[in-house]
Amino acid sequence: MEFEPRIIAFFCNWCTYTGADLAGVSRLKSPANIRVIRTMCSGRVDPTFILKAFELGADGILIGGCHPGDCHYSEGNYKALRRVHLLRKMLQSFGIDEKRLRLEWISASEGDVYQHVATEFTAQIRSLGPLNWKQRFEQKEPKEQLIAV
Amino acid sequence: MAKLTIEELDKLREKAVDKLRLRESGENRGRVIVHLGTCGIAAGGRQVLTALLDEVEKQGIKDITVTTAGCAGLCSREPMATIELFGQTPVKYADLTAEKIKKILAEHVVKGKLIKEYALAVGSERVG
Amino acid sequence: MPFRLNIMLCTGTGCVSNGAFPLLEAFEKEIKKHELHGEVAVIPTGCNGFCAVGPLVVVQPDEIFYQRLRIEDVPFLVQEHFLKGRPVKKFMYTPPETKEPIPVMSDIPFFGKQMLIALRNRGLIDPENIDEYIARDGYKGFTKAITTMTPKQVIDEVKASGLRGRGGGGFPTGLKWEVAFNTQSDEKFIIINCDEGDPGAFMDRSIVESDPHSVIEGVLIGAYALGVKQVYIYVRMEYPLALKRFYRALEHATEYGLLGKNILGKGMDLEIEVHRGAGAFICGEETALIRSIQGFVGEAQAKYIYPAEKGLNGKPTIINNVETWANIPQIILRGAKWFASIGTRGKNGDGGSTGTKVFSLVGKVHNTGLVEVPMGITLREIIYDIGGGIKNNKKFKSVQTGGPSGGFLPESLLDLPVDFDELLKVGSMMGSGGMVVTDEDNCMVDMARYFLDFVQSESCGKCIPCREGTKRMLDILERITFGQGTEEDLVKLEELSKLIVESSLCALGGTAPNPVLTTMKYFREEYEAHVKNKKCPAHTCKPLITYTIDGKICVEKGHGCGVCRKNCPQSAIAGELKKEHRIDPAKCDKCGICYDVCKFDAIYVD
Amino acid sequence: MITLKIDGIEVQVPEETTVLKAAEKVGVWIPTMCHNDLFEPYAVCRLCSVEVVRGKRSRVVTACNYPVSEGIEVLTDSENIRWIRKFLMELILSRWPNVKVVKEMAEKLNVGKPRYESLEKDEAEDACILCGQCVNVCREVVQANVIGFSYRGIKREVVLPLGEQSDKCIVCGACALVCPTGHIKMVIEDYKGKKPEFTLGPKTSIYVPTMQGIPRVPVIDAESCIHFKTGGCEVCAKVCEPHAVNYDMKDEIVEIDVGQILLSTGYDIFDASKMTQFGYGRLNDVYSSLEFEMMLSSMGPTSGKVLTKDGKEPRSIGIVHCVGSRDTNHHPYCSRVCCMYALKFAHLVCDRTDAEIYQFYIDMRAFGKGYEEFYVRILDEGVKVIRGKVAEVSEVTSSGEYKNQLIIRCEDTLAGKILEVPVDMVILCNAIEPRKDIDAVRRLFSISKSPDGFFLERHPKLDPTSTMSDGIYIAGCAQGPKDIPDTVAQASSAAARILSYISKGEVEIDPVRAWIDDKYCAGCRICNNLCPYTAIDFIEEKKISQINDVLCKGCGTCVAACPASAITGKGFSDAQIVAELEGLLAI
Repeated sequence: MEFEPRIIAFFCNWCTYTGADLAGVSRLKSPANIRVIRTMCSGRVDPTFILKAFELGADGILIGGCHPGDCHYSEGNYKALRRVHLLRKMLQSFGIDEKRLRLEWISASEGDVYQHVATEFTAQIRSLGPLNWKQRFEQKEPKEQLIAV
Repeated sequence: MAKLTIEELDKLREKAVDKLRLRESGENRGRVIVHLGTCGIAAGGRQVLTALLDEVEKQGIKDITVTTAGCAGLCSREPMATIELFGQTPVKYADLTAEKIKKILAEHVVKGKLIKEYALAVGSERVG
Repeated sequence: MPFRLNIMLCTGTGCVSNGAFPLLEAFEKEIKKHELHGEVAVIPTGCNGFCAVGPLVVVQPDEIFYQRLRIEDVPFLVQEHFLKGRPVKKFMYTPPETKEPIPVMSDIPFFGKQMLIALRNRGLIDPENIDEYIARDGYKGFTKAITTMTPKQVIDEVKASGLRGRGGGGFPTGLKWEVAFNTQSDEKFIIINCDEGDPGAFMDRSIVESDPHSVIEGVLIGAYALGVKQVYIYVRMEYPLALKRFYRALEHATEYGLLGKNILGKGMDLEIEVHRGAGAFICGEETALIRSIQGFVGEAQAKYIYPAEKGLNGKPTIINNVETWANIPQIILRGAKWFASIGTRGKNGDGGSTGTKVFSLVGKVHNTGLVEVPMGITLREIIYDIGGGIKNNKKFKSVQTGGPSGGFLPESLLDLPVDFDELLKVGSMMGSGGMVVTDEDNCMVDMARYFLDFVQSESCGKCIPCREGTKRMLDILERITFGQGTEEDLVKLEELSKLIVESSLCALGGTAPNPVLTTMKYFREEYEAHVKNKKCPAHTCKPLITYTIDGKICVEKGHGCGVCRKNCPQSAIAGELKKEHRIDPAKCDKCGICYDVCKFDAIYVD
Repeated sequence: MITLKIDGIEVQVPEETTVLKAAEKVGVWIPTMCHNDLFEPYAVCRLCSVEVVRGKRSRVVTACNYPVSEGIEVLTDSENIRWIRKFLMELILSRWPNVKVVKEMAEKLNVGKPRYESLEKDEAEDACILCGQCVNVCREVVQANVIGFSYRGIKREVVLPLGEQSDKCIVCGACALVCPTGHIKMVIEDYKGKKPEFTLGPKTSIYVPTMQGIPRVPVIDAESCIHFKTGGCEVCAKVCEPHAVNYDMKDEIVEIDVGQILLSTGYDIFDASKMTQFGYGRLNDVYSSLEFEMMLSSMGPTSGKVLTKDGKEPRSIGIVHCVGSRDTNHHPYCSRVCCMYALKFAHLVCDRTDAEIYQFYIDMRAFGKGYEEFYVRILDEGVKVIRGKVAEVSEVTSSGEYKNQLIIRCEDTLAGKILEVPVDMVILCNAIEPRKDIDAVRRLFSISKSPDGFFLERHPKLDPTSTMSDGIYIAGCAQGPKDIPDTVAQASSAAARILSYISKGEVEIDPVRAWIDDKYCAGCRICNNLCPYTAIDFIEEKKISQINDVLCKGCGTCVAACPASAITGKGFSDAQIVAELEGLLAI
């Protein structure tokens, strides 16, 4: 059966979550692989959650925040930007492809932008194939893991 | 002239009054009349007059007025002068020179003593 | 070496216009030529008073008076009198009736009856030399006031003297000062009124020209009494010589510490600022003068609150005429009793008019000039004794006192004593002292018209009665002098006068009708002549007179000489030699030349 | 207080009052012609002369400036006074026979034909009677001191300095106002190089902005008010009984602490000059809807009359719909209100003029209650409606003719023909667009905007009045174009919402908060300057950080950043999110 990527999305409650909702209300078609977690602000997304998600089998992570300057808490999205940049550098050392993590600014009125991002990201992850990051851990001895990387 | 105080103003007044004294006629003791008719001037009456005026000023005599008058008529004895002290008969002097007039001033005018040798005549022509 | 002779040469404006300054130079040149400059001094003095015979000289100490001197007389006079000491009869004053020259000035009748207080230094000092003023007890009154008297005592002294304003109103000066003294204010002002707009009046001018320091001393005493720091003098632009001499006097007084800060070391400060009047008669009135000083157009204000309480910038302001100020030093120096003993006294010993008054005697008298006479003197004494009677033995007709606000008094009132209240009683007023004598050749209606024309053009034009009323009266009078007057016009004149007097805003309007009222009262017959039979008895109103030649006299006596025909500018006379000449009334413009040139009195006017 | 008698009536007045004012107090009439309360009495006409008797002395004085004093007896109608007044009136009447003020006063004093003929007679009705009010108002009230009297005696005259127009004159018109005969006229012409353009601004320096304004109170325009120029005038302060005028009030920034904010900042209208084909701003008589609305209003520059720029009544008017709206180049959305106000314009123009009216529309959107009926009524009144978007407004017909009219070229899509309609006036229905400063306001209240630029509501269907931020509400055209009934409905709902919170007294804040566990907090202070709301303070004694509950908005940024994960986000704790992850990735 064809590989169905599992994508976890952290959407900020004020902008992206409402945008996604608008897309739904406006009957815009978008793939169902996106599994949404609502946080009060994109700044709330802790890098450990992302690693946890990859560990639990997620193939892609999408973070959605307000456009810079629109954040309900005025600076949350800037913090998220900083963390994602640092996290991307670490993913390489974990052997995870950088493209599997994506940060997008989607405001409450951009239902169509959400639809576009969702479809594109799902296709991208499907092309990358399953991560199965945890199984890689179990096959190798801890020491070899280190050497392999 | 610096700013005056009241005392200085009064002092200045005395000095100025003296300068103007000559303006008002009256309230002085007598008159010295130098006769400066044409012949009187030719005979040197002018010098006598200037000498007399210098002497009056030098001695600070305040109560005598010096005036000139016309020719007394005796041209040969010019320059002549008449001393008229109030209350006394006028005396005429003749053939005067600067020194003589100074002596007359000192003797006759100040001391009231007539100098006989210079005098020409006593009393005035207008008699009666 | 003191000068044995002082030549007091009058350089008042009157003599200056007759050439006094070139005369002064001629004297100095001549004296230098005879090296007499050590003994003989020429002193330019203020106005001597006897303007009719200017330019004039008084040789002191013998007080020999020379008159009508010309440049060409100077060499002879210097040599004859200054050098040789022989007074020259030719230049002396010879009264018309006796033909005998009078050498000594005080014997001349013109000066005889005068008593000098305001003009005490005229002709005796050089007005631009402060020392000479000080020599003649100058500033002694002021030092007496500032050292021995309190301000209150000074005011009481002025009140006791009975001095009244010499500007014309005659308001008791002491009373005015007392009002200002009692009004509390942080700042008070004194104004010297030298505007003197009356035509023919030049007393204030001569006072400032001959003795500016007497005015300054008077104001110093007033400022001491009232605690004034700032004085303004308001002088007409038409008095350049007076202005020059007053500025010079201010300089010297400031130099001597008599003006500016800490005067005479007594801690009193005083500044005198000169304001030049722009030639408006109205600015002689107190409130208009204040407006002019404040920079506004000179317009009179209602005087329901006197300037003494609220005047310049709303502060108490004492305004007095130049002559009033000139009297103050003598009052303080010689005491109020002495001053009150001169002039007239009321019934119960106060009031009346005390002291002397300066009159500018002008018109048809022999000795025109400036006379200072004690109050109470009669008009006849002024006109005949001092004035020397009417010129070219014409008949006296009237005398006008008080300028355009005064009135014309007939011969019947000649024995009236000159005094504030007496003059008011007969419808005239003292005024600033103008005294114009007219003779039979002056037409009273024309004189009234002239003064009304003056008042109408000088009225500030602010209030209806004065602006409109006087213009209507002027129109009526002009109609009368053109022979179109009607009986009813006379009634209208009286009505208009009553309205103007009662409802005008200021004194100018209030007194403007006086000339008309007095001429109608005392010379009614002239008005009747003009109105009823369209004739002008004094032959001045041209439209009403006609010149005709008496044919018989012209031929018999004059043999038709034709002199009048040749001289007539309008060529209105026709006729040939030995024939009777006739005047064509249409062409004749009544200039009167034929009447004057005809030696045989063949021409008569009616 | 001073007591005095006026015509036998006793009266008590304060110290400084004049006899005239005292007489007014007891109702005694005294004629005046040059008196004006604005400045010091000038006392030139003398008509107010009265007799003042003090003891046995009686004296004629002018009542307008004679100060009262104790115990005087004033006679305002004595025989002498009547004579003086009649005589003065005769003098005035004879010089200015036809001036209205003079004739009226002459009647009051029953003065017939004047006996004294005046050589300076001036028969003009607006002759200058030299009363001086203009000079005094210019000197004492306005304090510009420009005009004054000059010449003396009968030649007295009011003059400008050196006879020319002085630049000291601030054209305040005070002299023209006080002049009793109308001799001074205000001439509007090219003064100081400014052409009097078609100003929509206020006419006087003190004005009531709009009659319907709340509060309906006058306001002073500091640029044109004399007081701010010369320090003088203050006439408005003088005549205002309750002394409400205070010149030193300044604009002040007031800070008010509020719980909730309703943003109803309105809209701007689309600048039609961007669409050059309509010629707005280039051609005469092409008006925007707002300008035409101003022209229709009775307080407007033409006070309600419909006039072209050269003042004539138009014979035909064209109304162009959807200028800037439903236009991909400008605003794709429909401005919703233009159709209805266009019909209103047509109706009003029918009332006020008998001009031909053409409406150029795409769709006539008469959507509201009673709107369609109104549309039918307008059609009955003979308004011609043409379905077609206007292509161009020009002064020349396509055949090159110049008809001194505006030519509207459009395609009548129903008839399928190209039309060229000559009209005298064109009215454009400008689109409604968001205000220019909307982004700044939005960022201030941290709310977002919808695609068409207006404020974004919390939910387009279920909650159009509130916004994402709690306590911030929006109403009216700020949220999107709408007409008055909708705006009122929305505003009332916002107000009701606000009141409900206020009546409850306290506001529930949602439980989402951050909280620091003292045991784990190492005092590294990373979270202190992280918080945008400075809700985290450091406690020096305990060397740990603490969160202020009220300030914390619960965004969770600090929770994620805490290295010791000592901060837990209530409602969004780490455990909860991990549990969600596990749930989501279970299958």
